[in-house]
Amino acid sequence: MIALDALHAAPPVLTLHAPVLLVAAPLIAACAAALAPSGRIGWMISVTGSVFAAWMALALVGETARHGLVTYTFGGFAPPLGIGFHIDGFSAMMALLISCAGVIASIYSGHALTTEVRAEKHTLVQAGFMLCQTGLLGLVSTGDAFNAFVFLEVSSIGTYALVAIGESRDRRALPAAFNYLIMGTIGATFYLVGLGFLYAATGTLNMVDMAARLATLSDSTVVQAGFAFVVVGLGIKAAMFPLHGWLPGAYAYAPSLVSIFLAATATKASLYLMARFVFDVFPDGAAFGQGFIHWVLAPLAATAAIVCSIQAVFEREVRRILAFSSVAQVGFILLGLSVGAAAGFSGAMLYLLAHALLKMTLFMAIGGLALSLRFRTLDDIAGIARDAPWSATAFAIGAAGLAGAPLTIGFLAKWRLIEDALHAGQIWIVVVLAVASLLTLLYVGRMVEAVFFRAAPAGAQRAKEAPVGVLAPLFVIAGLCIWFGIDASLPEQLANSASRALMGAL
Amino acid sequence: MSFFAMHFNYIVVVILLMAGLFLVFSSGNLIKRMIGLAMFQSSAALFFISLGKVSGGTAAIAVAPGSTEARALASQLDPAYVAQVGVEGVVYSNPLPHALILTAIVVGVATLAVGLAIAVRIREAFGSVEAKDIDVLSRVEATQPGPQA
Amino acid sequence: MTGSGELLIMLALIVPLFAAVAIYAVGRMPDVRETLTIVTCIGLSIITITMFVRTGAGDPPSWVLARPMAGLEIAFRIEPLGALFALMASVLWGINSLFSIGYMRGRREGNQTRFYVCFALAMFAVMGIAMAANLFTLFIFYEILTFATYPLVVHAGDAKARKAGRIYLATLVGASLVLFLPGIIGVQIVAGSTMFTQGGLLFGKVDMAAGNTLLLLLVFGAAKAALMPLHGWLPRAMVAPAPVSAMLHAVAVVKAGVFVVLKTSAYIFGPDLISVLPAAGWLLWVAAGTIVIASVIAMTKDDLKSRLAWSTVGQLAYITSAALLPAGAGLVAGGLHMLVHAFAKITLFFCAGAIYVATGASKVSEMRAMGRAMPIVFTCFFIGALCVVGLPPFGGAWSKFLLITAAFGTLEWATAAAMIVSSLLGLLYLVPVAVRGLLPVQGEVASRGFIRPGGAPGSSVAALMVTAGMCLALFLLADEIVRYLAPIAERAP
Amino acid sequence: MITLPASINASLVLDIVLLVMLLVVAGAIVRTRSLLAAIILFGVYSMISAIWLVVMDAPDVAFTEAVVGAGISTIVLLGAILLTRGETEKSDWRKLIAPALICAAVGGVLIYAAMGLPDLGDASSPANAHVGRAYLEGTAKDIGVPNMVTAVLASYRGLDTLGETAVIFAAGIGVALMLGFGPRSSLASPPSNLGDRHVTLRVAAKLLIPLIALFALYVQFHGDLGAGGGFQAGVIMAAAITLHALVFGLRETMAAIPSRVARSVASLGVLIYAGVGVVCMINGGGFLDYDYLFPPAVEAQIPGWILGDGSHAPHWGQHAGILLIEIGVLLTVTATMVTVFYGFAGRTVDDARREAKR
Repeated sequence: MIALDALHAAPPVLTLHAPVLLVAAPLIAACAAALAPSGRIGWMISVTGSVFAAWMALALVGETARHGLVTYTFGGFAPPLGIGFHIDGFSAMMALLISCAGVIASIYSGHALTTEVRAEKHTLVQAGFMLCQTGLLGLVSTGDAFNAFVFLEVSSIGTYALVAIGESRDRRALPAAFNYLIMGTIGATFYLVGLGFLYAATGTLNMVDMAARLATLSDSTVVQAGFAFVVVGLGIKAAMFPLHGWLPGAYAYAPSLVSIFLAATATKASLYLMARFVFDVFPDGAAFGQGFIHWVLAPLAATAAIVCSIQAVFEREVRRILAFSSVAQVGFILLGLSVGAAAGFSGAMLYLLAHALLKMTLFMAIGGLALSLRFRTLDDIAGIARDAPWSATAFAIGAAGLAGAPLTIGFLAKWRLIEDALHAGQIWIVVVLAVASLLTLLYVGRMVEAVFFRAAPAGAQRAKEAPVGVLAPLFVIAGLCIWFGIDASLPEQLANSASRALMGAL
Repeated sequence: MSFFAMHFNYIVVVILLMAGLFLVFSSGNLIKRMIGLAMFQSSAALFFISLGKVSGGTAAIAVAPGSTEARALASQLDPAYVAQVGVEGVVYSNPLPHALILTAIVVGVATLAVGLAIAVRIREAFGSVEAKDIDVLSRVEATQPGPQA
Repeated sequence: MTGSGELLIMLALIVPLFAAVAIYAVGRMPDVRETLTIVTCIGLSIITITMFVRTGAGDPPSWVLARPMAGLEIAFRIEPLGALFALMASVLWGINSLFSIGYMRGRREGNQTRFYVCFALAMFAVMGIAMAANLFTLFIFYEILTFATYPLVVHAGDAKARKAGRIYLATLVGASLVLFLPGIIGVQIVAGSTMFTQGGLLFGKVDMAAGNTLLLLLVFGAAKAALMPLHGWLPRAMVAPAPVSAMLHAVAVVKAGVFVVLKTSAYIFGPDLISVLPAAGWLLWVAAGTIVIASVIAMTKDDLKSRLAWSTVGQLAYITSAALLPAGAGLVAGGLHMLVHAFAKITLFFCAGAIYVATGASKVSEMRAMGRAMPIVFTCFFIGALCVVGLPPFGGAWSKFLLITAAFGTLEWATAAAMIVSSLLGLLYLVPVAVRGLLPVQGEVASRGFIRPGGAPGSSVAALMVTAGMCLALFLLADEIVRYLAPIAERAP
Repeated sequence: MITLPASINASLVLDIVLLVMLLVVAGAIVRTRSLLAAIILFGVYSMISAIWLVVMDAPDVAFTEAVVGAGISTIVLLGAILLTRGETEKSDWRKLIAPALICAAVGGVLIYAAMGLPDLGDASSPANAHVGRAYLEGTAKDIGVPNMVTAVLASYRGLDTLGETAVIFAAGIGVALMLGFGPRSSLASPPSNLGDRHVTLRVAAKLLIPLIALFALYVQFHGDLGAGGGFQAGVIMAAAITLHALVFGLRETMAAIPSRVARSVASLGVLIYAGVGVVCMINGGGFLDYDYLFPPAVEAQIPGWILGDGSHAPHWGQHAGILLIEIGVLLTVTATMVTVFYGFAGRTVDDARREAKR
């Protein structure tokens, strides 16, 4: 058992600047990767940048556990004049999640890219990937609402093209990326317009300052419009039902490096920002905020959890099943958040971490299989466990976790989620969670049954086991899914500290 | 009437925003969608700039206090107003929205470039930039039984 | 002695787990694989016997394996019921393995390594269930049991087996996700833990509404107990090979279900709380209905395994009723019936399997006059049938007697009546199978001959003889066991 | 309420007239089915916006809107439609109902909410009174450059601009990934460019290109004094290179500035920007705290005449920092625009087919 507040990951000098190094390291790595003479070197740079960022995130986790809040001022101008990073337990948890996902995905990409993308593009893909990471890390660190918009776009613009290069495998990646770009931009612009309203009402862009000023304001239409537009904008980015139309395509057809990373992080970073606004920036008990949570957020999340699970049950394409599942699981997290005011957010936070780990495992296992076999539907991967037992095992671990099987992190996360809902007295949420879990079991069961218990169709292409370079990161993640299912003290501490951060005002 | 005039900017901004959004949703042509998106984004810029306007203000480029220029600017305004809202005797518009919108415009053009690049690739891969054609071809692809060799 | 207690629990978990890995590793050498299975069974039996004895001597082992999250422990503590369950399961696993070897080789089944691996994993899960110190731990192993036995149900791999497997998973996991898990978490919230506590964890901590809800969630959630309407999976699971039906669907899986109900009643609610909760009364009606309906359906079934499965549904409801009788009156009887029925029902399934291997017959109507060719098998079937029905001199007599007495004693007339009626029906649908096999009507000849040279495999016949003998032995041992189990019905100190 | 002087009404009238023009143009864009017309109209839309922005006292933004909206956007859009049909398909009016209703509903809500906004030009509105005013009052003291927009952009909120540069860089990468690697038959075939046939054009271009580049540099270095800055300068610089390609052929230009070099320069620009931040950090300040750009020992050596009369605190670091990061922006923007141009230019349908076959 590791106590987070005893964690001193980096020397004091680095720790002092950890907030900015967290973001600057991947940014510099992105530039360096673009300059790299070969894909191999680009890959090494990308791994180095991700590892450094993860190191800094770890340092920040320790700092936030000790001090609760780490602030960093840019340009020597204290907020609200300048831009400040505002890192509490929630940010630190997200930063750790994103950077670790970055490390795993970038290590994985060493092998995966060679078969998915033409060699001459490798350095640029790595650069784009690092920019995406930069954006997400900046997004969760910053305390400035407009700066968050900028980082959101840094990550998005990089991502659009990365999704589109999946065209080499499936040309449907292109319309999917285009759709993603349109919806993503509408989302970002909605956020910007909402921010305009909030700026008009408060005169500031700094979230802490904004929260303080909003608390003294009466409930005006301007503030409400700002709230609505910020939430809808981020809702699109977070694939909140019914604004999720872009996600299945984007996840399903992107190169596996991208879908792994996106599945673990992208929507969650937007969720982070939304939670910040809904629970921190807006004053506690603001009538429209509470009403929103009870009458909009929770019902929509419940619908997502049920409807998208059903869509996943009836979907035939493997990656699209996982993508629909992601939308449904976002619903789970949002349901957890919706009871947070009464019961704490640790269930939602733990679920967020768990889902990131599990979805990463699943997408990575699928990606590893895709290296040697071109497949789409469940029929195409029938009986694949015989050819690629290790990938299939990792896939089964991820699937079991998603279904909430005990001894995986998925189980404990679901447990905590239901516990929170019961604590809040929201029985209907428990029912929704249970039913959605059942549906999850159905589509997970279909996948596992295909992989393990169905015979491969005669004359089908044979898959080959994924190379060690893919299996190693895959089993690190799969191992974590199980390890955290037995001893969840680390994610639990992260989730608790994130929950505390979100409970206390900024 | 005065209230209407003083909020005219916002009304126009909203109409332009919605015109852009309508274009994005209603048009089947990907290029036209991108134009709509660009309009949508640039309207958001108009909104911020309207917020930052100060009556009788000048661009936020410092004029030396007491200079001829400064006096010329101040002479057009009510001295009491200048004394209240002016900085060193000159009324400036708010520079913050301008700085923000510079960034937003750049983000907009970046999106446009990437979006159009994808649209060009779509045209090359599907032979069309009409959403209708692409949908049909994608659906055909989805119903193909086996994996594409 | 704490140290050795922990070691004992550790071994009880590691031995089957290790066996699973080892069996997988030596899968290509059937002889080594099966020797390994038998050795493991013997080893595990020794461990569980030791545990049984130590628990009886008032020195129950306990061990905390891990604390996954605040307030949650994967912990083990042995109490009499668990010790009995573990002992029963491990001994029967050994006997069943003996049977399986003959059966699987005789039928030339495929995927035998997966079969033995999953069996070992199932035993790992059963050990965990038997030893769990709290509902959280119990739930974990309960789920593992479901997943470990799923491949055994779909063993045949055809569409029918896969469909049965889907229903199996959907019902068991579904009920545990939708009912059992929320129930457990509810207990955690109400009581701050899910620890099995003498006299009832929830006693004095819940109001009526919460108590009723939790009881319903937990009892229906343990769908392995096959209480109607969540019984449908059990008859369908009979597509599995006979050893699976014998071991899992007469012993391990279904008994895990009623074991959960017994433990929940005894240690989570406690006799006093059960006495006042209206939901216990409602559940008694459901159980009584299950007993009668299942027996009636069993009568209509021509397929022997299916008939046995419906009989099992009914017998499981006996134990559920026992658990829910007021004031803990039926707990000990329920525990005893769990044991006796396990031996009796496994005997019956072994016989069904042996007949199937030897002749390919699976329908009751095909088995007339077969007793001539297979006298031992049909005699053992007769013994097993009488034991299930509850006639002396077999173990079933005592358990049924105690059950019906308890029902009368607590004035639960419906339950008592259902039990009596069902026993009479059992006399009609089980006993004749053996009787008509052994003593055919004049001139009747067996419809089939042996399809396997030499009839039923020797090891299979040996196995069923052992279990039939145990049915007899339990008649004599019943008193000892009742005394051993007595502490579970004690009230809070 | 402050009584507004008469001159305000004049600017308000101008404001309203321009906005009405915008509405008309927007309506035309929505209605037209010709893509070319839509693109040209969009350029007009941007130009009117730019004029309106000048009326709203935002010359920096106006400048940017002009070079972006009327410049790059139009060029990129034209490049994108070059090889497609010029008309959009006629859409079924029934399919327009749902989007129209959604937009009308959202718009209605927005207008309703906007009625609660402060009056246009209200100096005491929160937007203008809080942080905005602090910049006006603080720039001279903190930064020491006259153009307060540049001060906010490059120093107060320098991190935003770093992000903005990263966005441009990302766009460059995106376009290069999409379009940068295909075969180019137009490069292989003998050059047939405008310049071959028109001597006048060639001479004029040779004359114009250095002038445009010079203007770009002026815009670049004038940024902290007046409207202008790295972004606008970068676009203008890229325009010079584009002109070169149009007149002398893409092959010539790509020989002078290979696409790889362009991409490298783009990344170099971001590196310079981030590097400035890191240097400030190493010297003991925060990231991008230009006051720490020079170690004190160095700063003491800088002679006073470099930056004029010294009526304010010297702010060497601020000046040098803004200068350096603007150079970073210039490099990234120029190189990215060139990359984008390379991507869109010179692709033919044949190339696309060949690429699809690979």
